[in-house]
Amino acid sequence: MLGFAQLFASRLVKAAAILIAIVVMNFFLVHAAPGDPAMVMAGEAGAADEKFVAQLREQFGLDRPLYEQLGTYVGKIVQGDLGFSYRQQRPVWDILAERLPATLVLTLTAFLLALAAGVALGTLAAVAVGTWADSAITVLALLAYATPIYWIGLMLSLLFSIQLGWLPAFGYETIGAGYTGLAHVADVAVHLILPVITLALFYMASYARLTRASMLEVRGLDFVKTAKAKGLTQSRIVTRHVLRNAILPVITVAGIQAGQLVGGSILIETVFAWPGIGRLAFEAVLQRDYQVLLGIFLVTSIMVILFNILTDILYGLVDPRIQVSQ
Amino acid sequence: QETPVRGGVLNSIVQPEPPTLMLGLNQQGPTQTVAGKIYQGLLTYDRKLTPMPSLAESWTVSPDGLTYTFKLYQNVKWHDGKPFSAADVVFSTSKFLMEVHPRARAVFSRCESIKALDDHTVEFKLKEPFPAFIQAFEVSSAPIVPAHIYEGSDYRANPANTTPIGTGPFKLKEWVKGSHIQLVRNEDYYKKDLPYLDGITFRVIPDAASRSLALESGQVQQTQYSDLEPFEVPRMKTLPNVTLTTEGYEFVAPMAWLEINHRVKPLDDKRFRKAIAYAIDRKFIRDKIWFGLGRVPTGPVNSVVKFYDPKVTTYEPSPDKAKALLDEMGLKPDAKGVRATVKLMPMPYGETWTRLGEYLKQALGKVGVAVVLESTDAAGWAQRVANWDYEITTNFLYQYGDPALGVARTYISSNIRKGVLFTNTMGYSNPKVDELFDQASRENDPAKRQEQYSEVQRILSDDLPVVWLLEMEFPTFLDKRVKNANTTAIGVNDTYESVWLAK
Amino acid sequence: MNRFDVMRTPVETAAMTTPLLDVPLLDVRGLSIALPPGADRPLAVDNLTFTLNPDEILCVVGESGSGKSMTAHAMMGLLPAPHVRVAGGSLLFKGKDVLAMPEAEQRSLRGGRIAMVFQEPMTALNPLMRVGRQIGESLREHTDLPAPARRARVVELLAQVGLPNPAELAEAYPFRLSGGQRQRVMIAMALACQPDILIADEPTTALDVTTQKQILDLIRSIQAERHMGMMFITHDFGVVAEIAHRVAVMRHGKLVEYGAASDVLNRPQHPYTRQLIASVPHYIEHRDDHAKAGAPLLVADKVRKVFHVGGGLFKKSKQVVAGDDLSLTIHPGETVGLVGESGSGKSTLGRSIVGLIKPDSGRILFEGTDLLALDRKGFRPYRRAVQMVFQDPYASLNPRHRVGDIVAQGPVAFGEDRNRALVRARELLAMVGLDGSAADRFPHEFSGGQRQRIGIARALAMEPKLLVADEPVSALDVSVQGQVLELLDDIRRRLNLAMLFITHDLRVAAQVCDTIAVMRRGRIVEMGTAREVFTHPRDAYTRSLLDAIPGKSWHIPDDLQKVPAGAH
Amino acid sequence: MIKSDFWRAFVRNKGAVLGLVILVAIVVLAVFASVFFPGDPWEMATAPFQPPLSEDALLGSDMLGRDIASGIAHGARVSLLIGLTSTAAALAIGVTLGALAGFHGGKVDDAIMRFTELFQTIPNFVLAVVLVAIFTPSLTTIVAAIAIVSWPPLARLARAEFLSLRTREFVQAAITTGQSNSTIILRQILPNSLSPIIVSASLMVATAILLESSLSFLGLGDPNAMSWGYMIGAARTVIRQAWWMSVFPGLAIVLTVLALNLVGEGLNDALNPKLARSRG
Ligand SMILES: Nc1ncnc2c1ncn2[C@@H]1O[C@H](COP(=O)(O)OP(=O)(O)OP(=O)(O)O)[C@@H](O)[C@H]1O
Ligand SMILES: Nc1ncnc2c1ncn2[C@@H]1O[C@H](COP(=O)(O)OP(=O)(O)OP(=O)(O)O)[C@@H](O)[C@H]1O
Ligand SMILES: [Mg+2]
Ligand SMILES: [Mg+2]
Repeated sequence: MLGFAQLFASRLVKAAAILIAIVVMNFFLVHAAPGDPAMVMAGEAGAADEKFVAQLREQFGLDRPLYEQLGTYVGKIVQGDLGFSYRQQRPVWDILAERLPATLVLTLTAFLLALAAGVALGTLAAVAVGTWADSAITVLALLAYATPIYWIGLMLSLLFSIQLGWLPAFGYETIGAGYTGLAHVADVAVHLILPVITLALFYMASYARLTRASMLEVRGLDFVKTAKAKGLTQSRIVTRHVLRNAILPVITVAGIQAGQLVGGSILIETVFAWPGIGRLAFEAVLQRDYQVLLGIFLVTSIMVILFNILTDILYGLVDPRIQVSQ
Repeated sequence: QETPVRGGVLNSIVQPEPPTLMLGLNQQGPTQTVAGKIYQGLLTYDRKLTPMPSLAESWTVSPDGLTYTFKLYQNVKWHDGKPFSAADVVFSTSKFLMEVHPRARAVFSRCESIKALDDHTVEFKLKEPFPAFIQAFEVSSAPIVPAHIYEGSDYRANPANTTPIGTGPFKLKEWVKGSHIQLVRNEDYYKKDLPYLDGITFRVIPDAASRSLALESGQVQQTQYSDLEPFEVPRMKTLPNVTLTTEGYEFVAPMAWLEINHRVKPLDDKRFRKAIAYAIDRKFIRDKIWFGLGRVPTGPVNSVVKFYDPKVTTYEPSPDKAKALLDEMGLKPDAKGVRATVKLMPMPYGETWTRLGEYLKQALGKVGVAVVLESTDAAGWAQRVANWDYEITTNFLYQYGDPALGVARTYISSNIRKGVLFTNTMGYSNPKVDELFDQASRENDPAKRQEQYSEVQRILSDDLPVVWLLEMEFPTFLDKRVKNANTTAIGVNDTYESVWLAK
Repeated sequence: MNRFDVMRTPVETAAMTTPLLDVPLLDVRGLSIALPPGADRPLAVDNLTFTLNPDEILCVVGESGSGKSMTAHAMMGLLPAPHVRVAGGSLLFKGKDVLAMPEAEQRSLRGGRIAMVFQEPMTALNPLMRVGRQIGESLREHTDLPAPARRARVVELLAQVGLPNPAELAEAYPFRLSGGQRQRVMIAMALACQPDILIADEPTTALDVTTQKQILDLIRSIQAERHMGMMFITHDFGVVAEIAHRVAVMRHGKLVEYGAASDVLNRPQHPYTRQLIASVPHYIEHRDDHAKAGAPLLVADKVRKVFHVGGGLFKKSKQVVAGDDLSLTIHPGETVGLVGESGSGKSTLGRSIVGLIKPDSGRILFEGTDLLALDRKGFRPYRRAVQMVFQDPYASLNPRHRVGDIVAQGPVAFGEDRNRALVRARELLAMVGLDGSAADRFPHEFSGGQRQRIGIARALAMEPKLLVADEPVSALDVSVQGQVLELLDDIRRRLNLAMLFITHDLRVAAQVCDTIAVMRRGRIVEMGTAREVFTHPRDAYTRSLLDAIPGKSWHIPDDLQKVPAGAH
Repeated sequence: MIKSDFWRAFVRNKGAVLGLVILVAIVVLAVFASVFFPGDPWEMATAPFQPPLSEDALLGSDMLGRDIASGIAHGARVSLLIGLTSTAAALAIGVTLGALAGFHGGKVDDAIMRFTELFQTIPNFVLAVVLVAIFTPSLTTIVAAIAIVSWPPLARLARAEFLSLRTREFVQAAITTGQSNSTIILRQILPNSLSPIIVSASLMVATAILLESSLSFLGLGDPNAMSWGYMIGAARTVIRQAWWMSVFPGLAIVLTVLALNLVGEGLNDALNPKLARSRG
């Protein structure tokens, strides 16, 4: 297990290095952004004069030299302070923290659904290769893969909410309904259905394709021949030998995508008015609230890193070779 | 008239969520709507912009127009129980607002002195006549803040900013960030039996579609300003449970226009600007882009603002006239039919403005003026406009009821100030216009003022420093059970002291 | 005297003494296996008929692609469905047609009554499953043993195949085991249910000679102990000679010769069998001593190379000593053989000489100049003089270039005019026995042997003085192997080339080398003339290598023996 | 020979042929957009909110009366243009870095791979959004942003190919015959690593088109370029009243991306026969 701890430690060091790089990149992106937040606020107050703008600049520290600002920025990030949204007049972290749970609920549900359904469908297709079931799954996966996810979302809500009226078209819960306890959970769950399906479809498609291809490849490997030569039943060969090996590349890709899922959720949350950080990102884009945008950028990067570490651990658990060869 | 009943909570929307409710420090639209129930100004205004009592019970103006004396209501208490007095008014207008409120600073800096004659009388002495002065006491223009809390402190950092203390009919009970702001009745309100409502709750609903749904389902009884997107309006106004009004925005009187940088050729040529005006169909903009919200403007002054005069040069859509003017300027179409190329930077304030940009590109393209659209964000836009780094942009300004407060600032050459937004950023300069605005602002005789403003409107409509596009209207939807709401020129931003809910 | 002349094959004994066994264990009748359209031929196996009796080892021999594996796979129901299928004939196991059985019954035969061991021990085990479990799976499928009993049986089986620490080993993952250990695990797995028939598809090809010998011994003793019928697939006649009772020779899917081992080995009838046997490198028929003339062409002096594998931020890298204190001389016209087991560092030395690897220390003197002291630019002139022929004829030619270009590229890189180089390339191709049109074709249009000729032509185009040949024939079939070796020998003699010949096959080394250096774990343990090394090996390791050569006691029939190259 | 083999393998895959047919149709539509739909796609051709099959607009008109069909045709140009140029840019960055890393190995490889990892850690779409938002949307910034977020997989692929090909014997042979590094990289290794790179590139065009459409959908498109994502994004708010405004451009994206994926798979089958066989 020493190897494991070392692996973990080295991953953390690497993650920290990447994070620092991202933070510095963030800073320069903020400064590459045109315009002056103080000016915007002045504009929003309905009138502006020099004095007002100067006061705001001083308040935000925008009148300091660049290196000093970088120092302050990095120092603050280290303390968990992601900066201040001039537009919302609130610390970025407060804004993000408010939105994160909704996003996590959405993405994790979608991810688990996509993984379970994708692997199941891919396995089914690989086992029934060449049959109509295989073709149907392959075609569906290809379609889901090729369709913009925000468009699927729009079409699903057009069908299930606007035409059929079965499911809520947007939102996280029924506003003002004041549900508590189980009723609240059920309410959120109903609102979750469309966004989760939409977000899951694309990823499900890629896992299904990957699982199928990987299964077909593994199926041709020598040890599967060995298993057959032992007279094992088909189902045991598939589950114990083929699937277990075929799942390795799926884990790798899923690990990469789990982090990227948050990016995909920008679109879904926009379509379904889901009050998560994806939606926040959209609002921040519209208002060009760079502080918030970059905060999201940092937080999502951290999530990618966390998922990568998690994947590595999972991979290490599944594949005994990792601990040694690493 | 029905008899009002007491009780009930009005639900409304606040969007976006205001950063603070301390109205003196922040005057964004949502802050005004909520804090207008907590704080009060000395006056409010009816639909015709005639002053009406608020904290001031009565007032007099000296015949020379230099002295304004306000008599305040008795028995007014701050929400913390401390008595309100003339000293609060003096502190607010002569110190607090002068420090933090740019619009109030512009007005009160015209005062020679501001004095409390007694505990309930305040006297403002002006350096020179400024008849628009009486229009400047509405709650967002001059909110009265408690001196006992702010005097001598760093206003912006005062801890009391999170727990606003006003004199208004409602007090802040709870503010759950991201969810709602709950106001409750001020039991100590100085007007007997008022307010009628037990409270007002403002819900934070960031998503536009959810907001219309909330109104549709009766979860909220009022929406205002940009809560609903223009495209939702035609559908929503057919709902049985709500009424639509576009009144109540007379005080702000927004006017949208095509802002043109006169430092760039050929935009400096008024024939070119006229050609632009002829190329554009403003009715189309009103009907198809704003879905019928707003009025087609005639000239520089919004028709609800004082001294508005419709007898000016107007520009009916006529591509032929536009082409003729361009021909006259010697701008002949090239092989692709292009006479000139201009850059247009639509205001980055949402989809409607984007659509407007697309429309303008198309309409101008038809007469041979090729438009390159430039995409910016709010900060970039503000900076580029303020620093004159643009060719054409769309913009809108509030006119605040009086040309001296909200119109002149756009056209007078003394207000060409680089780096400051909402000034004469076009760089337009006409000595006659400067003179007329200056005279009118100091003229006590309303008839003479009207003459001067009429003349300046005629000159401007011919010089066409900007191309006016739309007298904007905001939709206010009210549930039919809500009575007595939105009755003044400041509409939903007013105190709502006499609003009541039918059972 | 050959032992096959005196020994009766067990099957003959059985047939005579036990008339009960008139039904053979396995009876293959007219078996045909169809390949999908577009394959190199319509039938992988064409009308194959043979029998296998209990307590008999049947060796199936034949070149690559002759259909040996297909036959075995058909018996195990392992044909790659659906595109490869049995097109006709029957496979009778104890009189019952396997092909006509329902799937469930076939499955109970598979692994239960008929078991199989595969060629590639590295890939034949599931990398994610402990080896004990993999063996246990077989028991679980075919017996009613409860789990603890299965576990005990697994350990017992592992002990039987000679693995140390069987209880511990059962808990190991395959990647921790060496190739030989894995092959033992495979055998244990095959034996788990005490099968009647064991099919072994080239089970030793991927192993080193010494390991090969151990595995062969193991298989033979287990077969004898349990009286199993065994079908042993191989292409190595040495192995056949070592273990076979009966031999079936296949070519292009057809059975060309079938009979008792003694007959086939000593009196081959079919021309193809005769050709195969004639190509077998003869053991010990080394050539005469080479007269070393003049100054040495190449001197390797105390060359050392250590590879650092893995390693990172927190990990020390592992060190692999691939070469240590390696010293060697090659005289003009001399062929030095470098032999040793896999991983002993043969290629590392070869590559160091041609400049593909930079050793850590030592000197490599070519005509007195230390090549290792030279920088990139300084080394360039010597590139022409030292050339290399690679092992894999498929990988050593750029598939996207025409053969003419491939041969001409070297000289062009040294400033030769392209057209002149192309003309010369054609001459060289003719010299290595390829016709004129070869230059305009792409490598994939040639067979393995032809490609190796192209590789030789490429090396010769540089007009080298020393040729390093790294296992130039080990990827080729025996018959082709012989031809390429002859070509090399011919060229060597005509151009008076010196050659460093790397091989793991002592029989090949014996045939072509004047001097032999034996390597083990990065060191040269013995170096001497071929005669000395083969007749009086000084090092114990050399002796064990020689000892491990399969089929030593078998002498190729005299009429098929060729005069060894270089022997006068 | 090699070519005809390629075609035979490609044509064997029915999906690939279908994809190619669709793709050709879309390319024709894009190239001749101004012939089929003369004039500007931004032009108000008819009354706003016309449903499909109305007189002046086969696929209906949008909220400003612009012809949806014309928008789709001209949008095809933008989509294909952005897809191709950003892929080309990503290829240039990715293959160069990957080739250098794979060929040189050691420290160079280490440095390049750390850099690549950084870009792989940042969520693609978020980075693209941030870049375009900050550097203001235009065709150039969009192409650059897409290229910046899409090169890492190409670099990894190229590196893997170069790493494995570098040790292949024909490359070693090229070294022993004294060929220069640049000759070896360009003449020996690159042509042999091209197949998987071409396959990836064809799929990347599809991804780039999706990415562009997503950016436009969020309002981060070039305001002067009519694109499919823009059309859907702009129509999103009126989807209750006018489904056709978002449905047709969406179908255009689906068809294009699907076609590219099918062609990509066909290429994969034809260029990497080993994988094709395992597909069964
Ligand atoms: N999966 C497959 N699909 C199609 N053809 C195949 C397949 N496997 C083998 N073949 C073909 O079947 C023929 C017989 O192959 P087989 O594997 O039985 O040869 P072999 O004698 O075992 O050769 P080797 O010594 O190389 O293992 C060859 O022509 C080969 O090309
Ligand atoms: N590039 C390399 N990096 C790390 N280790 C290497 C490298 N090349 C060879 N080795 C290691 O050096 C040792 C000697 O390898 P070498 O290839 O010289 O052996 P060989 O005798 O040629 O074996 P074979 O018969 O299998 O070709 C082996 O343990 C091998 O794993
Ligand atoms: Mg075989
Ligand atoms: Mg080697």
